[in-house]
Amino acid sequence: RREAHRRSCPTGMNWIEAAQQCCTPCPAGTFLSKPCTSPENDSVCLACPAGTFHNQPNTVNECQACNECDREAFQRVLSNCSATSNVACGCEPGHFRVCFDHSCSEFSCRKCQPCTGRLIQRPCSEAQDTLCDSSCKPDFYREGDECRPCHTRTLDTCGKECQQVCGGNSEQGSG
Amino acid sequence: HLPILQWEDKRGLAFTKNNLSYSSNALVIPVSGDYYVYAQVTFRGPIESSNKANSVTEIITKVTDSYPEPTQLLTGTKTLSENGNGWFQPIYLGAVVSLEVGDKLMVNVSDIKLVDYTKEHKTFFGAFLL
Amino acid sequence: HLPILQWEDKRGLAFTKNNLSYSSNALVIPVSGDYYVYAQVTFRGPIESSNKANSVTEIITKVTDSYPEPTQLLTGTKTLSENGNGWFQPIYLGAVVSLEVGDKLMVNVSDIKLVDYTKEHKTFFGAFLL
Amino acid sequence: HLPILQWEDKRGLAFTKNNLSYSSNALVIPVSGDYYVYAQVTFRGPIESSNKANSVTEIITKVTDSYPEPTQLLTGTKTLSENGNGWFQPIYLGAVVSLEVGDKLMVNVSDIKLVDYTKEHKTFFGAFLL
Repeated sequence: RREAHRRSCPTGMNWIEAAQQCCTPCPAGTFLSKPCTSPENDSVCLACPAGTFHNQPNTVNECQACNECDREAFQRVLSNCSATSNVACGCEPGHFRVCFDHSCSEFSCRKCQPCTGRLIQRPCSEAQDTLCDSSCKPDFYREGDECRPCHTRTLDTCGKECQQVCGGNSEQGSG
Repeated sequence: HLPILQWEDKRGLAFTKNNLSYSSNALVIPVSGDYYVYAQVTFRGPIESSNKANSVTEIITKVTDSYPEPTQLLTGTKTLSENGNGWFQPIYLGAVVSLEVGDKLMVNVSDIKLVDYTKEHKTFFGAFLL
Repeated sequence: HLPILQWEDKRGLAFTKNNLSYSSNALVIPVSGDYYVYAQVTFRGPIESSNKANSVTEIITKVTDSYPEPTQLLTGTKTLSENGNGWFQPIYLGAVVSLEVGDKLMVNVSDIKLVDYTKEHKTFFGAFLL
Repeated sequence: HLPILQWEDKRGLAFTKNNLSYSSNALVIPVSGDYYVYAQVTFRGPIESSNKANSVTEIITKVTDSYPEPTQLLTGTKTLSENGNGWFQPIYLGAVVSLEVGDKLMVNVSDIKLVDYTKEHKTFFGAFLL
């Protein structure tokens, strides 16, 4: 019998140190419970217990722990952890991702901006914040970088621009 | 007392060996001796529901039958200067301590809502006999 | 994948002890068992050529014959709040992990240009068998 | 040279184990071998009497008969971004180093006035033979 040496397993087989054998890997979703006794027969592979997974064929004697979504930080589960895949997290409605690295494997969820008094150029999505129109909606006047409803204006707050948009005095406030 | 962290002791990278056991949030010491005890907690914020923290603290404490009060063994405490936007921050602690059989080790934190519990390689706790 | 740090293993304080060997950027495990694995990376910035980092990350990963993908063992990740002026910052990681003979350990970082590798007492990596 | 920290080695959690002894501010190595050496220093400020620090540094150094100069074994150094208001900040260091019998280990810090030595679980120093 050719002495099976470490690292000289045929492709598609893994060296098992404990058994001093080359064995066929267990399929994704399972782990190696008992190694094969010869390359011809199969290892004993058991399903990953709840809360763990393997997304690849393997000869590991335990499964990886699933991550969890950060509920405190407005994350939600996009897809639950299964025996063959880790949990996938996204942001709760009304929030968008702020990535901490290029692959965005680490991110926080920030509240979408409301665009009060403005038209929405691009709605908020998982990937990016709402894009508000730079100008105010009809019946809204600009105050600093905010858009305020005309009906809330008062004589002393209704400057030049407000008067142009909302008309002269506050009683006739339309809307 | 500060809140006590709970730990996963079976799945993934977690394991208890040479009969260190884990029960009711504590590592239980099986044999007296000097142990290297360590823990890392990754904190992250801000969190709406918790008031604005300006510091985070991690403490490894010991509860022993021979003394009614928990003893603070190791403390890592840091002010936050990230002024409002998203922040995260690990605190690692580790040292040799003399422990008696039956002693219990726990990790307390300043605010449990600020702990990033989502990934086992970011927040962990362990000990080994010298 | 994040870039992998290279290590000096011959001169000075290099750390390949108790016949841990080091090849192609990885510590190679000579015998199966539980190891205390540790690494410190000192980051510093800002660096012109790299876009403004708002966080730094250090990850100790394991590559093994028994699984086709690297496994993240320990992660230290921190936001930066030094807003523009010169900053430097160490991240230390250490814990016990179960390893098999032939397993390889590596240190990945978020941006290799931010690593201060000028002095081996500031950035180091090692392991010992329990 | 940076100031050297003094350590309490008798009471409380002091750490002189496996006949490591402590004299004139240094841990004295009783037998040659590989040691895991570690230290945490908690810094806090601002302190009136000391000029405004914009960074803190902790260095574990070795003094040996075979070499006239102290050798820097491990360094943790971090900029401060707490701009003025009260801050505190731990730095932890730990690694395996080869030591000879009689070698002395010390902890140096950038500014001794910034060290929080009030509690032994916040600032500690130790080593163990592998």
